[in-house]
Amino acid sequence: MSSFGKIVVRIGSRQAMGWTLLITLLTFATAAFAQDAAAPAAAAAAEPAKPDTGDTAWILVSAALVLLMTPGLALFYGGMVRGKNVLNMLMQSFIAMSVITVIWITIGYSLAFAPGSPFLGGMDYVGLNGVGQETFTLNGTAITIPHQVFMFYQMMFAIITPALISGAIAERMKFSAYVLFIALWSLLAYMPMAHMVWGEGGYLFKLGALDFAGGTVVHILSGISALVLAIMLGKRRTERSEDLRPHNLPMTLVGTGLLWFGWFGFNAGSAIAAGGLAGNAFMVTHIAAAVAGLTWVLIEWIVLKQPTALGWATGAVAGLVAITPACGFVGPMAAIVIGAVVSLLSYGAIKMKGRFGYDDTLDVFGVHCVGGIWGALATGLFAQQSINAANTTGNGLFYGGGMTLLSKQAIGVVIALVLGAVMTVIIASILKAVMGIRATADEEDAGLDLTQHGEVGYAGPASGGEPIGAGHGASHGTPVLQPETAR
Amino acid sequence: MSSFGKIVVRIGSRQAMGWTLLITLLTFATAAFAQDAAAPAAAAAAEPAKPDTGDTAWILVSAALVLLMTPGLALFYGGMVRGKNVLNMLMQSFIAMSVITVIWITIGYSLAFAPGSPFLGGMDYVGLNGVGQETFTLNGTAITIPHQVFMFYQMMFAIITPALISGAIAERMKFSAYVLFIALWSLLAYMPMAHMVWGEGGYLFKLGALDFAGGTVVHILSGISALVLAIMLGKRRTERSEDLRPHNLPMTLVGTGLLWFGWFGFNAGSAIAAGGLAGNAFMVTHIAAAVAGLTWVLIEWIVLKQPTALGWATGAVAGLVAITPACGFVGPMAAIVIGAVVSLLSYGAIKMKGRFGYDDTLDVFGVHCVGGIWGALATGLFAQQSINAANTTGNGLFYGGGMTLLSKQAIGVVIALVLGAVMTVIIASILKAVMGIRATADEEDAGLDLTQHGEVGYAGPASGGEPIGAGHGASHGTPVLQPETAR
Amino acid sequence: MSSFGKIVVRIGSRQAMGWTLLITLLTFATAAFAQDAAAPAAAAAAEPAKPDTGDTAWILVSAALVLLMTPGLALFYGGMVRGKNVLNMLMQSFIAMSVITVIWITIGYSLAFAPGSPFLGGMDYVGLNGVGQETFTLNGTAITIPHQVFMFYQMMFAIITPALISGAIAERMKFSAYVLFIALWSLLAYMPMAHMVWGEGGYLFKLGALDFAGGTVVHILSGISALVLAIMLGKRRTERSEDLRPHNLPMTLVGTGLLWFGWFGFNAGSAIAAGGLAGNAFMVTHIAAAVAGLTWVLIEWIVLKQPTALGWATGAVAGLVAITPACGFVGPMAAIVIGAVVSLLSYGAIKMKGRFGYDDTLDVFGVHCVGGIWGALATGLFAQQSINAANTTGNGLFYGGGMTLLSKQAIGVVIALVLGAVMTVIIASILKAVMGIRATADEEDAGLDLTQHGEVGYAGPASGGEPIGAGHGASHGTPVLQPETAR
Amino acid sequence: MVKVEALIRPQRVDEVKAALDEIGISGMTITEVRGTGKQKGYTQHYRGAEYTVNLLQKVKIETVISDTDVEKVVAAIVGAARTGEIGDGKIFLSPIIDAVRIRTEERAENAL
Amino acid sequence: MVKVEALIRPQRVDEVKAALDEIGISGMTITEVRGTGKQKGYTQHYRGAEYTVNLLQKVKIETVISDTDVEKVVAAIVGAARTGEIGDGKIFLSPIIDAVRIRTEERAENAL
Amino acid sequence: MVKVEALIRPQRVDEVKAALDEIGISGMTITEVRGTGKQKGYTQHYRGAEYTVNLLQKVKIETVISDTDVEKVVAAIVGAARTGEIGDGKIFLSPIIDAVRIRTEERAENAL
Ligand SMILES: Nc1ncnc2c1ncn2[C@@H]1O[C@H](COP(=O)(O)OP(=O)(O)O)[C@@H](O)[C@H]1O
Ligand SMILES: Nc1ncnc2c1ncn2[C@@H]1O[C@H](COP(=O)(O)OP(=O)(O)O)[C@@H](O)[C@H]1O
Ligand SMILES: Nc1ncnc2c1ncn2[C@@H]1O[C@H](COP(=O)(O)OP(=O)(O)O)[C@@H](O)[C@H]1O
Repeated sequence: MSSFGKIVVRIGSRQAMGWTLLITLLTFATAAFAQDAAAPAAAAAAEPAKPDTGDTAWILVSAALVLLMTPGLALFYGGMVRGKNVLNMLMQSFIAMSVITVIWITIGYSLAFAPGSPFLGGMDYVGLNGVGQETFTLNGTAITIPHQVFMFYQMMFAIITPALISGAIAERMKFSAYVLFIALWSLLAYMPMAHMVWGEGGYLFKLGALDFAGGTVVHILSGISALVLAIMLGKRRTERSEDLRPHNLPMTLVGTGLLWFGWFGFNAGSAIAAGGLAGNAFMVTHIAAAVAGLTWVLIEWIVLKQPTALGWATGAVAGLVAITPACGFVGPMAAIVIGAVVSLLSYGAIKMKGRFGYDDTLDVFGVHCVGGIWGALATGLFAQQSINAANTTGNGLFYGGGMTLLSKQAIGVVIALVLGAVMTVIIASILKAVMGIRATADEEDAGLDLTQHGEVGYAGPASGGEPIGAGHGASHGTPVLQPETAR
Repeated sequence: MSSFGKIVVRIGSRQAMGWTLLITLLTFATAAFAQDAAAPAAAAAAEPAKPDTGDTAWILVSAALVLLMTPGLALFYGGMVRGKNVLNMLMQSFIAMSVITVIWITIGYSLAFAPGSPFLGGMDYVGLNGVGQETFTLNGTAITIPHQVFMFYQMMFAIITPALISGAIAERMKFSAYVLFIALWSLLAYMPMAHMVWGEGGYLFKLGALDFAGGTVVHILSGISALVLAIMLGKRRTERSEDLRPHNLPMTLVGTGLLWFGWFGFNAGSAIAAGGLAGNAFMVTHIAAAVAGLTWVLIEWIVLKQPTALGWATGAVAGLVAITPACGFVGPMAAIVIGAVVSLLSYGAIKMKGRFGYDDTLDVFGVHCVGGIWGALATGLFAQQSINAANTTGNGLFYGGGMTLLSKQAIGVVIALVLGAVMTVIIASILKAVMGIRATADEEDAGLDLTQHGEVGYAGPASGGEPIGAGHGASHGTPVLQPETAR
Repeated sequence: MSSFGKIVVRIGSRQAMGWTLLITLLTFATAAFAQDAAAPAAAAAAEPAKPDTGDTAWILVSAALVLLMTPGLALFYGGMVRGKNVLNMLMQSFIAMSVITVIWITIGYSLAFAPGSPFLGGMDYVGLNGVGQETFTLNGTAITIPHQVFMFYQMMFAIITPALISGAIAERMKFSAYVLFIALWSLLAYMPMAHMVWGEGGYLFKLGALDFAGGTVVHILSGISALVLAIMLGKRRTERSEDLRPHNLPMTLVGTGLLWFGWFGFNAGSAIAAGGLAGNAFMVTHIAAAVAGLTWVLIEWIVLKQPTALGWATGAVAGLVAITPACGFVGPMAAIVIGAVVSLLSYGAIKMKGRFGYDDTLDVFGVHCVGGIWGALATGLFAQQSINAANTTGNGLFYGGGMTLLSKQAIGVVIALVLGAVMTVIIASILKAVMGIRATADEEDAGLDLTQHGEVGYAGPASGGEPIGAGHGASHGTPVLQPETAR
Repeated sequence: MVKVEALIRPQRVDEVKAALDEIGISGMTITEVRGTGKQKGYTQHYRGAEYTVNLLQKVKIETVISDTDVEKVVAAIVGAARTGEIGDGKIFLSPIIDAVRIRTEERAENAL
Repeated sequence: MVKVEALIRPQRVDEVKAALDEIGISGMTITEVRGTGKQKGYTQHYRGAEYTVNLLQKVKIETVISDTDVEKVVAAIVGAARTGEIGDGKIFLSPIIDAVRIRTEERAENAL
Repeated sequence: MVKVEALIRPQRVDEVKAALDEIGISGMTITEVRGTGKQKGYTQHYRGAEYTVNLLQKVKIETVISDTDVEKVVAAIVGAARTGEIGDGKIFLSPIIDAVRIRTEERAENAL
């Protein structure tokens, strides 16, 4: 763990130069542009193997599906806030599609996947240098799809992960600070974590910790960061006079549907091939989500006497989170248990929020961090090597593998928690000092749509209502003649 | 037909033990869990043929597309009810994703697809025992995708089918009774029907009746059940003082779009391979929907002088329904006829509703049952063996095949009608006696969102409206300073 | 160019027979029906090569994705109009799914893709004659997917293109006139343009002008037609007393998400195979959209001090437009430039609108025509043969190819502009004379939903609001007993 | 002239409208409002957190009538709006000085 | 003081507001309402089923003014809201006993 | 009887409601309205085009009370609704001739 300690410090010191880094990015970009011309030519020379069309088709689709999760998340979150903040909530997701893409193609992909230290990738792929249409090899596995396809499939993960954080800081963060936060967090928290877990020669990969589709990289990392940022930002001004209920739950349910749909690309796409393993991941993803949604609803039926739509949606997402790290390693019956337990845990965690008094607006910690931790550990309980031969660490505890895998899983969890928390404290502290991270009280009261974006989500007569004037062809009264002077 | 008579009785008697069955399910689940460990190992031993990556990619995607149809259906229906029932309407679809999944993986898939009697599958696949990552054979056809992928692709059909029923009983059914109803209906109506049509050694399969993607299994079965349940439940309390118009037609149109999109997976995925047959199914699906939407709009243009958006959407869905059984057997010009005729039939059927006085709220019978019957029979009219060599029954009537195919199609229709009606009467009668199936008058008046789920769909100032306070950077007046005491 | 002049005239003269043509279509359809029976049999005889399952899977999915863009467009546009016109706006997109499909399968596909003159296809594929499940050859390239799949993949392009025009004429066009307009426009503008660019022996194809996924065919053609039609139609009656702001921006953002998602099928699907080229197209599509969205937001941050959600959405779509013709020919760094520049150009173009005084309601010209022109020319600047060997014209200007490619690109742009403008003037003039194209002032004031469709988008108590009566299980007061007399 | 302002249950709007039509009162204006009085609210849970709703949906019907019609109108409204349960609502009467029909500039009772 | 309550067509709000501004009346409150009177509703069809809409959208403008301004204000509203067609709406005048400006606790005319 | 009509900021509704509850006034009706007065609007940009918003969201609270309660009620509202900034709103008092409780047909003060 000492080497891990080192990396944090190294990154920490780099943080002080946040602005420098952004400028450097542009330089990289320019440099890359020059290399760009040469790249494909060189690539053509190498051309190790023709991509498999079926695998490529599946990962193209999976990339599109994961991209769609970001609008899905926007809706899931957007429906839960008040109408005066809906556009800001949506934009916190959508802007990640722009910002993280630029970071990823200039330097991010290289930091995450290129060979380098066990903790961070090197500069080989800066500006997508050497990332061409040919297949390639990652951590000793021959990948059967074009390198570029792999690159942008992974990009979609990098996009949604910081957007997850926005749920915790909803309705009160300055938009400019949010944009800078996710940019820096992506560089300083996401890239190292992704490299450790999935990158060429990554620390956790070599250790043998398993994370099929991002329980640590995506959910624990963003979940803990969300909690820390929510605490640093402070609570919303929720005087009792305002209706704090979700302004549009159908929107949240549509978002849930899109997230579930996209999650098939997220989890089953992580097989990076269209075969039995993708099938297993798809199957257990669906099962865990279904069971978790059902469990949440049953809890509410018992506790509140009424099963809520928001409860079902929350449970379903928690189930999707929990199965994410496990989906390429566990079978369907494990998925049932993982789904059922995550709803119990997340429900409990959300209930605790009241006691601790922090304002994690849309429960990112309770759903993503708690769900991610459970999923990572559950992998250590339920993994079966018969499902995925690439798991050379061993079976989970319940399948006779002992504590070996479980303890490695725990190390992954701890690293994600520490990395996320530390980086968030550092980045948010700097931004707080430099520019402030919180909207003013006035802005918060007036709504972030109006004050951060100069727009409103909904305008005009109550949702379109009943236009005046007589209907066409079916009028009961005198038609309204609009005289010329009315123009 | 005598053996069919028997099966109904057999299932009927089983019905009396509804609750026992649910408990039994849990037992199965536990048992299956134990077997689960062994299954993949055994499977690995067998491993008959590597799955085709292209076919697998397509069915993975198709499964995701069919899953998305359930949220699509939720929106399609949700937009048509009153705002006070929107969440209940959505949840009637979403909860099926949870409930049916649990049933399917424990026992449902086995009852539907495992070898057994011609009317119901056996116990071979209980708890997904023996359903692994390898390819398999179904009714003599070598399937080129992993068995698990086939299993969950079919699961998506099992999910949406009972959800279709919810449209007929909208705005008045007790949520708890609804959940139990679809669970039991899935076991007692859907599983036998699916087995007869698609399962290993199914009665209608062996008979040579054709149903490519579920005209009988999905649409006739759910449509007739919807009608029966709507009649048993009684009419809504629609006093003249309430605005009964659809509360949000844009929501209905989005739902239509998602249904259409997902239906490509439903119909073209049913080829279980990515080739010419899938292409044919995709093509005729689109054509029938397009023509049916156009036809409905033209009918309205003639009858009402105005083509409505809801009319187009209704026609499109009716077209999708009608082409479902036919899509793997008929060509594009037949699709035009099928689409045009279904709108005439469904429009007529919906018009008749007024005369009979039942309250099929969102016209599930008129669209799905009528459309499904037409589609099943149309297969008997337009099928061409040149399109699908797997059709060994013969060409349709209009392509020189005589009455052979058509009469087999009629048998399928009758079986679906009888099975759906009988099972619905049995299940609904029991639930009515045991717990009641209808919300109280008070609950209905107050809205099912509030009374079944304790939530409202939309909250806060009229849809977010205009927040008070001065805009940022563009204020014309004095900014509102919110004094500390306001916190 | 003289031969081009000829074709316009030829089509122009045919225009006078618009109605005749529609009737002729029906005749074709009937004829085709007869041929239909024979077609597959003949096809089976030929059967040149088995389709590649991976490529087929990808194009099946791509077709579904492109189809979904039309609902996406409907939402993108629908959110921007006033609530009283929302259904009309949505229907202008959805009806294209019906109308263009009928045109395409009867005669359109043949006019666009069958061998014929360099300017218009012949009658070989009328009624889908000879378009079967087997693979085929297009312009010398062996296509590895079934001909039918290629046919309906292209159909989806034909559907969305005329729907794009609806944004410019929003809130004031007669629905009947709109339907006839897009039908005729599709035949007289889209089919020849598609043939010239992509069809067998098309003029621009042979010239060596490049348009990977439809910069000229889709965006310039529809964009210029939109401008012309908006001018011919006149401005909306936008008295200052009405709230003209977008009635539902979340709807517009969801639409943007669906468009982006679907655009992967549009652009990467245009590789007609699942390989490195599709990957390149997918990658640059995403990058251009991301960068353009970011650029637009940065422009607003500088100019207005506030980045708007609508601005981001507009930029993203502009980026998608601009990369469309280029995506199969340029690399990632070119995509950054293309994305950044298009937002500058479109932002400027929209700003100019005020000066010229035409009412292009939702800025179709500024986004699609301007973006399309830039994209077509940018292909001439940034194309690299190393990315796509099928580009035999040469590298772009910035990669040492000189003016060769650029000048051919310019010819493509000019042809699209002239063809679109001329055809729109002709069709709109005839419709204006025959039936009128504009809703009456009364209809416009009352809203097109009510007057064109006899419906309203939203009905009932303010968006569902708070139902009266006591909640279930959690009442604070006396429950409301609804006496029997209330029925 | 008198303005009759009735606060009633949303479900009773059409009944009240019909009752007024019957006695020859066809001009009226309707507003969606929320109210509280003897009838109290209820509690909802969102992800377990409790939200109390105190204001219930009501509809305000306003009609300006001549003094002589007052009792007739009150009786009609009461007859149509009453369920006998708490929350049935109230009727308030207030004086109107003058009325103007915008279309014709008729005044007072002629404008109704 | 008098409260002027005008029920007008939604499209005329800005014209009326401008006309009032011109004569120095800037304080007012606006509510979305539905109304019925001489102008009747229309029929719609959803899947062929008929729905009748009787209540048309109107806007209520309320402004409290001093007694001396009444005729001026009425004339301004009539001038701006009138189209001459049925459905133009009504103006009602009612007495106001007192007014309070919450911010300053000024009373009566000073509060307007 | 007197009708107290207060136009206040939306954020102050609960405070005002609580203040009224405290002095024993529990019946009231609330309407979402838009208003203009000393407080002006703001400008928004959509794709660069400018839209001016002049009408700001306010809430109207109406409560009919007996004459003796008037000053108490006014003081309670002022106390709870005031921020001291422009836009705090107004209170108008108007006469009520009679009141009817629909449920019981009680009249006048008994109906409140
Ligand atoms: N003093 C009042 N002033 C204004 N509105 C009132 C008053 N009292 C009641 N209301 C309105 O009447 C509605 C019904 O009153 P409530 O006391 O609940 O029932 P009931 O009239 O049957 O006793 C309330 O929701 C509110 O809108
Ligand atoms: N007696 C009345 N009391 C209250 N509101 C009324 C009354 N009569 C008419 N209104 C309002 O005025 C609107 C227009 O009235 P209407 O009779 O249709 O037109 P006109 O005033 O031109 O004759 C109605 O929709 C309603 O809101
Ligand atoms: N003369 C008036 N008649 C009716 N409503 C008024 C009048 N003047 C103000 N209002 C209402 O009171 C609100 C606040 O008034 P404003 O003048 O902006 O603030 P303040 O009362 O603090 O001076 C306005 O938005 C409007 O709704």
